[in-house]
Amino acid sequence: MRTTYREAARAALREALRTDPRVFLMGEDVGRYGGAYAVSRGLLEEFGPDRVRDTPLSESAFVGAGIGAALGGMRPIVEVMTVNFSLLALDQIVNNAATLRHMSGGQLGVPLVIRMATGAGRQLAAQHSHSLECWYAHVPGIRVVAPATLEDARGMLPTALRSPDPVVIFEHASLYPVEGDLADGAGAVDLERAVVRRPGRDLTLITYGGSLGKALAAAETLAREGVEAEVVDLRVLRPLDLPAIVGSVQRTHRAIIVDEGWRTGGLAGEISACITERAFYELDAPVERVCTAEVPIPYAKQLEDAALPQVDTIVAACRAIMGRP
Amino acid sequence: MRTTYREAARAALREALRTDPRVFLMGEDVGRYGGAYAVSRGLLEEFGPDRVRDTPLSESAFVGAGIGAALGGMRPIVEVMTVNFSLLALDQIVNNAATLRHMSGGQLGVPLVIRMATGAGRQLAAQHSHSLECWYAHVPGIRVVAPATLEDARGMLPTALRSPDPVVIFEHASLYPVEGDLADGAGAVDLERAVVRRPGRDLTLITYGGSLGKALAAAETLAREGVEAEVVDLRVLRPLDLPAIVGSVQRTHRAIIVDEGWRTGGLAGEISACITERAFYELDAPVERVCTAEVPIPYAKQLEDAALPQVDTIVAACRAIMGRP
Amino acid sequence: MTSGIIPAASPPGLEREHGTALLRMMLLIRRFEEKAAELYGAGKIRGFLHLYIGEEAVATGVMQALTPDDNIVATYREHGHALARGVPAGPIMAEMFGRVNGCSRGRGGSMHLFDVSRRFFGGFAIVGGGLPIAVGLALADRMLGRAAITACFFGDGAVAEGAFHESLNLAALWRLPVLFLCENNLYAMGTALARHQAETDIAAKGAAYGVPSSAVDGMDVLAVEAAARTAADAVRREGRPHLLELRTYRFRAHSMYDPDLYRTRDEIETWKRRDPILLLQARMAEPGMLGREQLAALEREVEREVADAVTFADAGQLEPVSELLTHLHAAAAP
Amino acid sequence: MTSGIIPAASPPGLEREHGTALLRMMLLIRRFEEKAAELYGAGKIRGFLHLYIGEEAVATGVMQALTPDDNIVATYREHGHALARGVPAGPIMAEMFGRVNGCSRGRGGSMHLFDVSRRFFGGFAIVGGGLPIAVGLALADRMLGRAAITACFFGDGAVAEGAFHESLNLAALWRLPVLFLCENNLYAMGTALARHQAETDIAAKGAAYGVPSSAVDGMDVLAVEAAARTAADAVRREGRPHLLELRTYRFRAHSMYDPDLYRTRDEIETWKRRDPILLLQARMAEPGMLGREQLAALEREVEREVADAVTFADAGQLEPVSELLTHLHAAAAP
Ligand SMILES: Cc1ncc(C[n+]2csc(CCOP(=O)(O)OP(=O)(O)O)c2C)c(N)n1
Ligand SMILES: Cc1ncc(C[n+]2csc(CCOP(=O)(O)OP(=O)(O)O)c2C)c(N)n1
Ligand SMILES: [Mg+2]
Ligand SMILES: [Mg+2]
Repeated sequence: MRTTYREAARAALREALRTDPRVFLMGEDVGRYGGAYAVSRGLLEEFGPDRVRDTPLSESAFVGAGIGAALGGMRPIVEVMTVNFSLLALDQIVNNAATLRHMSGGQLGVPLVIRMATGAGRQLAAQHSHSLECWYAHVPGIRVVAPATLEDARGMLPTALRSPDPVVIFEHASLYPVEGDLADGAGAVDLERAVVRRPGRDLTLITYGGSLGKALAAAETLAREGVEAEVVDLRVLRPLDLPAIVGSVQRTHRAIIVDEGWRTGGLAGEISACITERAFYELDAPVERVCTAEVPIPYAKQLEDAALPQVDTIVAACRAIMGRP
Repeated sequence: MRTTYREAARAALREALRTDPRVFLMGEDVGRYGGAYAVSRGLLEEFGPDRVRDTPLSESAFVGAGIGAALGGMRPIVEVMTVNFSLLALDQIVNNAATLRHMSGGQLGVPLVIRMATGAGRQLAAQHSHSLECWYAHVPGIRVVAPATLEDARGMLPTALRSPDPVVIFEHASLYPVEGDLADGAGAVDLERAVVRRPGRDLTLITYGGSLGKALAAAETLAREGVEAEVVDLRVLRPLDLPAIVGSVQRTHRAIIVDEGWRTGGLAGEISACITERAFYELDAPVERVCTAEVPIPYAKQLEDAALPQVDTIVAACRAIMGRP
Repeated sequence: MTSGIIPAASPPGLEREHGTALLRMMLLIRRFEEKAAELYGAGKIRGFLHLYIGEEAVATGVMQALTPDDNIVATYREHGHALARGVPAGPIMAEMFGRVNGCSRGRGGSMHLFDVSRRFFGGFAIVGGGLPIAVGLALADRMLGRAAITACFFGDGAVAEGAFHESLNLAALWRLPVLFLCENNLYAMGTALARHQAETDIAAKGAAYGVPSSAVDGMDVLAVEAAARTAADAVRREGRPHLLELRTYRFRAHSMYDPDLYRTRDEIETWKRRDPILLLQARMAEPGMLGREQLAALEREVEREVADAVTFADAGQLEPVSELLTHLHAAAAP
Repeated sequence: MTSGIIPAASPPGLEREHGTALLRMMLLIRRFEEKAAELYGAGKIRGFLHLYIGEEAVATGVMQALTPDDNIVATYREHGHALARGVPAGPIMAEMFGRVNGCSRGRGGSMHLFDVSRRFFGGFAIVGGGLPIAVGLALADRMLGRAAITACFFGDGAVAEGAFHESLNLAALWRLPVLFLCENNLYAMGTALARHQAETDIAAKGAAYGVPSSAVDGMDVLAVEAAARTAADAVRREGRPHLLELRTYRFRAHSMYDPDLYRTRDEIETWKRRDPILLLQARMAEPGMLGREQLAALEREVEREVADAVTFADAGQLEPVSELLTHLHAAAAP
């Protein structure tokens, strides 16, 4: 079936609302407006205002209310419009959602799904272009996933809703209009494994979310030069699927991580460290990173483009690690 | 002069308030209460309620007000009682303090100093034991420092106050009662360089803040076994002093990072990645990390102790990297 | 919608049995905490310890208005709430000892008491952090068609946090059955109410959200009970929130770290004359209520209960460190 | 303290010159934004673009009450505020083109206009994020003994954020000269006021902080000016905050991405009959004020100004990418 990432995400929401009466969706403008990215368009009409809830601009309260509702037996899907605004709810996520089970000695559980759009690339400037997946991936007690494909946009939500613990889903805003084919019976997928999206023998490109397409495009370019890059889609940012990541690097002996987050203290450094710890003696070159420049994302297109990982910067990094001019 | 870390920090505050009329201190309970950790005790009496301001429990508003006051020509020192509560102010720090200069094309500046206590180890349980320095160190536009010694507790603040841009100072709560000698004329120190606190030829222990003492203690133990560990105190968490870090590793060829933050996505991974990128061919072993277990910090002492880096776990990691039993 | 304080005069029909139960509970909280303070000094209890001494009438009175199906959300100063809700003293003390028989298996300590069987949802130590949780619990009840209400305790200091504002608005907007209970003890740590609130009439703040509000003398357990019943009934009946301000005072320092430099002896002594236990004892001293003997017996009973709690706690095991990661996630992950 | 709306009847003594200036400014904002929308369609402007069309009377009226020393804090919907403050149209347009001659050197775009020479402090795009900044600016003024006030614009949606609550309390508690200006256009994106506020009388919320409040018809620029003058004078005189609600409506969608499915054509058309420009034109049509000819001349003048702004913007250079990191920190670090 020809469809889009947006529609795949919507299909997942619709199925969840249809099949589990405990599921409801809440967030800013998920109802009448149809979702800031039109993901939930039509759901209010189909499921009514009790199950598709527009919230006030109160990120802390409605994320916290999602946690409370999960404690109370519901299966809330909370949409935080974008990761940028999620900073206002971070206390609830870090100090409540992530801690309550452990801190209560196993008495409580928070089966909550939080969805949010992330990423830059649309000239939205410094306050609307964050990629802070790494911060969430730092927090024990939550699972963090980043669907980069239509299958995952369709299939990660149902699995997340079966989790007894909080799951945060990052959807890169640039992916929503992406078109592709989705199998008719497409449904739940695992929230465990990284996946090789393109096999290759010469080096491993590790990435996720909105950067997967850039990494695949870079691999195409490199293939024309005789360099075969393997592209690994992390899919799950916490916990990392280290066997899959390291397994690929053990085959290729070279790794580059492509991450739209700022370089210092981002996820790329973590993955680099993990690879080195586990495959040091199998590396033919130090692990490299292609990340976002350390600057608030500027509005002007040429500046934003220069700040973000791009196909050509990925290609250049690959050439360098291969010792090519 | 015999004194404590707490008194050194207070002396720095007092000097700042005395010498610059634009400086003021604000935060929860910095005044009448004397500061949650008694750092500011006596300052209200000395400088009055205009310059030592007790705030309501409104982290977002008073940190934001600090930013605004800095824009307006003051030199505010904002105390966020602990990093745990700083999550409520993170939006202001990330989206305003860190961005305004760049986003305004250089028109604005935010000469703001934010101080906060950090760290675990006092059985305060999951919500009061965070070490989230790494999150701040991820953000372009701010400088992040962690005084681990009396000299730095005394000397980092005056330098921070001379910065035209925001500086975040992390004081590990376990350090406040630490006693030591401070030179009579002790004053401003740089906010640039990592420092070797103990020279050694066999391996480099890289750490900062509350873990420095543990690393030094581990080095003593190792010295008795004939292993000479060099201990590097990062001091500045953003921007990292990579020449100093890498320089030490180039001498010792082995590195272990000790960090009270959770392992995945923490500062230790970043430093590991940076070392590998710069000194891959000079490493005799992969860079290792001794971090906090990935769990909300539990209250019970034996569990908390088991979760945090300890002298013996550092020693064990050092022995392992040296290939000793 | 008015914030006039409910007259402290207690309702007429106080029964001996009920009065005794209230007194017993307040005494239990008092003695339990006195013991906890002592054991803190002895190093048996560590971390933060926030005593409720002086405020016992609040939790004790409010709990009378709640059913077993109702939810409770409390703060880090919650020993009294846990006890008044019926959580046994032993597991609470054991929790503070960090033992595996503690009500949070030793992982939470004094600030994080949980007892899901009693719908005691903790134990929130980020000021204001419990309010959104309470809204969510009430939302779940409403969506699941349960008749329960959620009682949410917080301090005057929490009123300044954005979470207060957002939560009251959300609860009112969605007409959720939350009973917001502001324990106004006049201080947020060392910061007096008038130095953290521009408008010190807390109950008056309900109007900004169309939330009906009331205030009550929090030192008079009978008044508290009456006010809580009225408010809880309204929440149940109308299915919308209510803000009840309980005017009280803590007799001890904020926590065991607090040198208490910001209040005068005088102020504290004045409030101690309105000790909620003394006030109820006076009332119970009326003929036919509670004699000296009976009071002494009650005291002995409570002391035994506290002693038993210590014994229970002392007998508890330490969680083996191999269990450090247990309960991070549910046993069966997706 | 009352939130009664100031009668829409405009003050009697409207002078020709002043009326013309107000009309000119509203026309400038209108034409400027119409052009911006057109250029957005042409791909010259990118990112988010939030039009102020329909709300021009608010910024235009309020700015009359401010002096050059006063500070302004605005939102992402701030072209009108920047223009009304006197920021030239050229650098604003250039900013939206992402050019180096833009008022933020192309780094900010439509949502982040700055002009420190006019104490125009931006351009805050996290809803509610500007309020604490305004409190801080006012604090600095107070501590430095400056007589200025800080005007802080925000939407009705921002009222639900914790930042609103915390900021009003702090400003009132510390008696800081902040003029809080709520541009109530009845919607936060697609969410109508009554679906995000339990109490829809925004001005009434000042009482929770002891902040004097008022509300005004935000479509009548003369009424806005009068109300803003009264409020600003009070802030200056009493040195404490005031909350002024400006009841207005946006004629266009929330942003260029918004399909505007949540309002009826009818509702929009009804409001358009109260177009602030038409209202003032009607008033100015009185004999001796502004003739047809003069109005047409005004229109031409404004159109030329907008065209010049486009020319200015088009002539601007792109910041070389080698300058990406410039202005991350001040040139001289510590
Ligand atoms: C968000 C946050 N900020 C600061 C603290 C530190 N702190 C703990 S209790 C407290 C005072 C709270 O006062 P109040 O709400 O009146 O409750 P009380 O302690 O008087 O019962 C403070 C400042 C915290 N726990 N959370
Ligand atoms: C904290 C935060 N949450 C969500 C958004 C997305 N958003 C941008 S504008 C807006 C609506 C704001 O409405 P209002 O305050 O009434 O201002 P208006 O746009 O009507 O002028 C929303 C939800 C944001 N920018 N910031
Ligand atoms: Mg209090
Ligand atoms: Mg609006």
